[in-house]
Amino acid sequence: MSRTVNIAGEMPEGGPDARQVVLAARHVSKSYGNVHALKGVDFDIHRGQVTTLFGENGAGKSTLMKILSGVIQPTGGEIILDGRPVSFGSATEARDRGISIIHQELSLAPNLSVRDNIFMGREISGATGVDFAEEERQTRKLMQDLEEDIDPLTPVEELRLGQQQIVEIARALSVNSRILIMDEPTSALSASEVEVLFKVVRDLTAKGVSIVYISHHLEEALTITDHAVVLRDGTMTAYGPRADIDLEWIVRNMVGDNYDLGSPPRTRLGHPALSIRNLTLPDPAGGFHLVDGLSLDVRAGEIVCIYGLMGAGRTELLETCAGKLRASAGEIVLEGKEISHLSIAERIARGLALVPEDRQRDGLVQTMSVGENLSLASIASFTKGLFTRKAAERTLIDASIREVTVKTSGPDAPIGSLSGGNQQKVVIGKMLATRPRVIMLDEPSRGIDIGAKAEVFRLLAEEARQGLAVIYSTSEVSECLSIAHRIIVMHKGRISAEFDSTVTKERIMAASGESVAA
Amino acid sequence: GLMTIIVNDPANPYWFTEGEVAKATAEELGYTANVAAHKGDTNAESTLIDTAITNKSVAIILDPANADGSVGAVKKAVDAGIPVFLVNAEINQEGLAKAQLVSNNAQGAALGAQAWVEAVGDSGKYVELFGNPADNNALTRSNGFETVLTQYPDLEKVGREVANWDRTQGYQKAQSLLQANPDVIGVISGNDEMALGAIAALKEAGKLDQVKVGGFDGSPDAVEAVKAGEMQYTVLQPVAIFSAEAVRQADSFIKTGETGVDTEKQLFDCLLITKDNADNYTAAFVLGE
Amino acid sequence: MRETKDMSDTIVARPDGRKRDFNIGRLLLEGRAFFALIAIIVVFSILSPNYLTIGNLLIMASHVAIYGILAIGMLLVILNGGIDLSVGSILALAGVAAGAMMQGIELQAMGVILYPPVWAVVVLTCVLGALVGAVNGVLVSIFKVPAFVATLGVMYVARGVALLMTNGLTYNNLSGRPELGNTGFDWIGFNRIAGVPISVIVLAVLAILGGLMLSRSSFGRWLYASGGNERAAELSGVPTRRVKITVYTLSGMLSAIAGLVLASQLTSAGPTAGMTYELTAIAAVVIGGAALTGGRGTMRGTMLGAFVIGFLSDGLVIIGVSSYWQTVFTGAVIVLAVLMNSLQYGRGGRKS
Amino acid sequence: MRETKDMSDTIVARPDGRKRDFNIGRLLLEGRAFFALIAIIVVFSILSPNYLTIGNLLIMASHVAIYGILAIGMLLVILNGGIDLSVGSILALAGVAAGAMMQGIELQAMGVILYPPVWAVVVLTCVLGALVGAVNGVLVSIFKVPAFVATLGVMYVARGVALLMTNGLTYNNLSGRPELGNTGFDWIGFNRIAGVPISVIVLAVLAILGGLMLSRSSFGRWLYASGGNERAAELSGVPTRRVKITVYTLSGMLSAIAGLVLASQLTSAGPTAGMTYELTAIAAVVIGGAALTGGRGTMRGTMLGAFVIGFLSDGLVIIGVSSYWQTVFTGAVIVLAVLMNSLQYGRGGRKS
Ligand SMILES: Nc1ncnc2c1ncn2[C@@H]1O[C@H](COP(=O)(O)OP(=O)(O)OP(=O)(O)O)[C@@H](O)[C@H]1O
Ligand SMILES: Nc1ncnc2c1ncn2[C@@H]1O[C@H](COP(=O)(O)OP(=O)(O)OP(=O)(O)O)[C@@H](O)[C@H]1O
Ligand SMILES: [Mg+2]
Ligand SMILES: [Mg+2]
Repeated sequence: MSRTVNIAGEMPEGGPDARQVVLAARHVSKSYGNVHALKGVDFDIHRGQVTTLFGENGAGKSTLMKILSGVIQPTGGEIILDGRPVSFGSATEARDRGISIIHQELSLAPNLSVRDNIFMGREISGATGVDFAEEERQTRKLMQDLEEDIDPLTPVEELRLGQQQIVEIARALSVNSRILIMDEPTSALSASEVEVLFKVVRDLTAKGVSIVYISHHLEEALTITDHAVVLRDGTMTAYGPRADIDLEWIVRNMVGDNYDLGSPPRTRLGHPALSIRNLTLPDPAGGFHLVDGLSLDVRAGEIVCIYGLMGAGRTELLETCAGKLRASAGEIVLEGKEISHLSIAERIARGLALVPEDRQRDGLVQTMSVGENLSLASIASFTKGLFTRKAAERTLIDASIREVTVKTSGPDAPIGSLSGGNQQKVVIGKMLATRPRVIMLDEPSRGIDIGAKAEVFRLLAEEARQGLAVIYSTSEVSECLSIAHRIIVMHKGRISAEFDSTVTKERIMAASGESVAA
Repeated sequence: GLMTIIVNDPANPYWFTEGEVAKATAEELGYTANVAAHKGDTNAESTLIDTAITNKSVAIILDPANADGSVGAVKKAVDAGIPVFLVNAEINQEGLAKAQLVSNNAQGAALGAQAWVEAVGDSGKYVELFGNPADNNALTRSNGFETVLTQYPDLEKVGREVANWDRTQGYQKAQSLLQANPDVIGVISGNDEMALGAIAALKEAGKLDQVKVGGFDGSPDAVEAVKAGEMQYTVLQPVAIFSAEAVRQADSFIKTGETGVDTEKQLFDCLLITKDNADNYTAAFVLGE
Repeated sequence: MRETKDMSDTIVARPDGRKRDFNIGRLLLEGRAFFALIAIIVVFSILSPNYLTIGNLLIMASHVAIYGILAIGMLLVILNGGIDLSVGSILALAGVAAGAMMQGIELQAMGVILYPPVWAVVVLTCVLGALVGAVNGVLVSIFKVPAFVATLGVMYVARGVALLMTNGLTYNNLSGRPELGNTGFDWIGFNRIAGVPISVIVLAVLAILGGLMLSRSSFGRWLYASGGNERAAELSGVPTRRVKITVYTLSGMLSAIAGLVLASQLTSAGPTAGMTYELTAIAAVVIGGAALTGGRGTMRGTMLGAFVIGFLSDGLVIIGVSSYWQTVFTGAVIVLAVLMNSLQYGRGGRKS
Repeated sequence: MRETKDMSDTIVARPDGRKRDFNIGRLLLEGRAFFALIAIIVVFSILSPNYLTIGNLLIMASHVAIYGILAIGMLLVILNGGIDLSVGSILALAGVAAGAMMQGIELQAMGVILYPPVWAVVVLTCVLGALVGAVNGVLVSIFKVPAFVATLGVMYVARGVALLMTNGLTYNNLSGRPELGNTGFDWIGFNRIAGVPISVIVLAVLAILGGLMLSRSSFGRWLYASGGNERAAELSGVPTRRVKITVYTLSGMLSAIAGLVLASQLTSAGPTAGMTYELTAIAAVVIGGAALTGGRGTMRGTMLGAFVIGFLSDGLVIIGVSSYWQTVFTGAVIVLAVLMNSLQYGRGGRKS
């Protein structure tokens, strides 16, 4: 399998040998205490091709990628680069050997500018210290390649999540590595950005760069993959070249079952649960309004999807409703009562819950256990008098873990020990546990696998049947179609179109201002 | 037995001498001795008294942290049956300690102020550096200066700054005072450390020959400065004498039940050190005949 | 720093591959302050026969009480991700205020002097401490002044006010007079119940209440959550601003209580009391295993930390170490105790 | 503390609908320390004719030099997300060490006394400071002791060692003797170049060097990056550990330089110098707009902060305010200056 190849000098031109394996994992395993994240995995990366890694949450995808890129060290097995066993002491070492990675969780310094983040640790030296002009020039070039209008001097903390992800991608691209690992690079991007990224990926592979791609957006991933590998419970369960695989194959191998996300549930629509009237939220930096005189009614039992491009203002709309941002005008009426003046806590108590977009920053308390995170929003429900009731809390936590299928070693495990998707499930479970009347989910499917998504959809449908109103923001059109009774398209802070569930993908995308090429 | 000696802060040569002399005397008389420091904190002082009680000390030699604040601590030791001998500073309650041996700050201040007037002359502007206001001696000395200096109507005090007995603060405050009052002719200081700070400030400003400085304590550094002509005089507190004496009275009390002295409060007169007698300064805080 | 922590939660390499011997391992390691304490007691008992006696242990405990009470408040603030440098100054201000009240409050308008009874003095002093603490809280939570700076400023101001109130002098007569009906102030400092000094009992009661609050009440949960990730806590319905103001208020109130205990132990109250006690209190909390970044720490650990410091410094005095060496040892032990602590986090702590 | 910042960045209501006047607005706001300084100068100039004179400004600047040099090191440490409480102790230790060397180093084995020339004393003292700083760095970066505690411990130990070295005494004679070839120590404290005190020139040179390092060198970028998100910086190949050790080492070295400057100003070196200077240095850095959470702050701001504090406290002396009121004012101004600063972050920051 692993032939010895010439690793000296420049990468050989693509040619007869183009299919050779550049980087391979052999029987790699990784354990955390008695959690075995990887159990002897074999994995090949082919020169100039895209290898896609599929697997449910917690399957070990990120763990494997971190091992291949030197971020963590395996507990067993070996890594073979160009036919020779290697071991990387650090990510920098791996980078120096031509391997770079886009992490699932963003790793940027928020206080630094885009330029500084991209060249952090690899400064271009000039005569008088760092050559800022040259770095800026290269940054501009990268942004052009990615078709993003981001000023190299903007501090990263002023960027939206999606833009931050672009910066993360740009940084990995700027290294000019020959192996590029992308661990869910598109979770915060919308279709048009994904399209640009794929174009870049094709350019790279044409130049002989090898790509590993991980995504839970299966259809999207299928469009660029050359090889698919499925990981399940820390072992490789299936492999196939592009020609042999399709969506059904992936899902079957991933979760053992074939999930159909199905179609919107039949529910009885009740009274208006949440009414938004002329809501306006100005941009603190000036310019247009982030939410611009928007009105929307959601009825009990209804599931409304909000689709929009990155930066359409969905997050701001939902955060304003939740009380995190204060609107400059307009009213928010919950179950017939105006709530604009209430605090976040009071709104939650009245049954309005928000699942935030950025789980690391807004969703999880990293110092707490899985259980404490799950019960955080419903403390009142298990507090009697002055004290919390342990037993009642435990019941609530166990129920949540079951409902959203969190894969964890137990409620006392630290939240950081969960895989990205499972952390996302905890955030969803936490807000569902408050038994809301209206729940707003901001891109909740970010990073969760298809099985879990189906589970969440089933749960939402179930609750909707009992009168829960759901507002669901997403960047994936297919998600809209399989859950929503009504689809709202947002564009520049306003509703640009409204559809019922029979609409086609193309019409939604057109209304969002997206090129239909996607 | 164990004699516990509690001084203020041995990082200052004055209190360092106080502790060392007491310790040496106690050891000479056949006691073991512990020297501890409360650094001006009444709570630390109280803790040290508790420890002395725990250690079953036969006597406590204490430099009290605060005239009012130390009463409770002394009472505690007395209640535990340990005789307490105060040195260097008083407490505002009599009948608790077996003896209070202090230098006569008022007399010393008057002595210093007199010498200061002689050096500076009887007309002009001057400034004063004041010690830590929580310490009684700061006020006693300041009042002592005041009593003498107000007799000279042409001497005008244009500034008084708290420099907390500290040299760096004395330096910086003196510099600021000099800026505010460029025409001063003298600095009178509550202790030597602050005076030495002022001297450094004057040296830096090149004004040392126009502005005269007087100190208080009689520390070795100050005596050096007096010899060098940088400081006009310093008032020697006989700390070496009274701390040795306190230990002897404690010894006498332990052996005979009497301190051998009638009064509880015993004042030890301060001595003036000027260029004339500075050579008689034989050891730290000791002025030979 | 947020990101630092987040990342380490998720990306950190753990090359040890340690077995999941959690419970025993953790128990042993959590006890590090406990071991430090045992080590201190053993060493000093060998060096001095007077150290390990009931009497001395109680006396030392009553010394610990002051720092311990401050450390309880400090723990709350640190759990919240803040810091409170003003505790020593509030302690002094509270003592002085209590002293002033014991001397009588002169109502000039009416030409009378009020002598509030001791319970009223205690209550009013606690209220004063709480108010000053609340100022910290408001500065930090509403005006977003970094805790270090807000409390540094309040530290100076409170100290200055205490000095101004008394003109630098110390109130000496806190016993009150029977005919004025305000006796009993010394009781806290001097009396004992079943042989245990009242100050130690006060510490124990406060520590137990605080511990219960942290571990069992919803407020405790809010506190840990908002210290761990304030944004997430707020979005989960935790009233983070109220929590913040509350912890600083409580810290101020506890400082006032410490001031009262100290004043009654010394039967005097001076404006320079409590200088640099904030460092001791912080050290106790950190030795007890709390993280200055917030969200981690326990009451038990903090109490152990306070006892480590107190028993160490008293022990050094008892065996008669020179005060210079005391300084050196104190520093070394603080670092050593926390070194053990860090080894724990370095290894056991969270895993990614 | 951490969350404070985040929260103010994002959750704060921004009802202003402010135009994108970023650059001007930012400029004005960044100048808050500058405005505080102007305000201080104006007020005191009105209150005293002696305040705004070249002579006094230079004297005040030479006072600022001490805090300013400490604050440069503190800025580096704070940018890295740490804190250094040991600067005052290192200052004292350095002064004492220099004093000891000026008195001659006795080599007992050979029975000779070495009198190193002044330049050698200066270099050796800086090396000593750097070594003590490196101890901080190693404790923090390798043993993962929280910076607050590591430097607190070193603060005690260094102070204790300084006291032990001199037995509490002060070295008084630092002028050296011509026949020994070690004169010139006073030069830093006493001489002037073109009328400017050497200490001010030293401060200016160090600040400019430091500023260039921060803004132009890769090390500066590494420092900001590892203070902003250490994990991310590490994954990007920033040698975070080396950066950390370096900043503490530099802080120690700068403290030693401050100690030399102070000793030569006073022509004496005592072991109790520099107590509580760490708080002043931290306050200068924070008034200058740096965030204690790391990653944010500038050299210019820090210098302004140091001047605000120095010019304020000297001004209060010059107009003759009582020392108690000085305490109160200092606290109030620190809070006010930072309040302005916080308002800046509250507005400009990131949106999510
Ligand atoms: N820092 C900023 N500067 C300028 N405009 C901004 C900034 N942040 C957000 N915006 C604008 O605010 C609008 C809403 O952005 P936001 O990211 O909240 O929308 P969204 O639909 O939730 O996007 P996403 O898909 O990223 O969740 C966008 O039009 C964007 O251009
Ligand atoms: N530091 C850690 N400590 C303990 N367990 C860990 C740690 N990191 C990962 N795990 C466990 O390893 C397993 C694999 O995690 P990994 O992050 O590789 O999953 P993933 O396939 O990337 O999932 P996702 O799609 O959700 O990102 C999970 O069960 C997770 O709980
Ligand atoms: Mg993953
Ligand atoms: Mg969004």
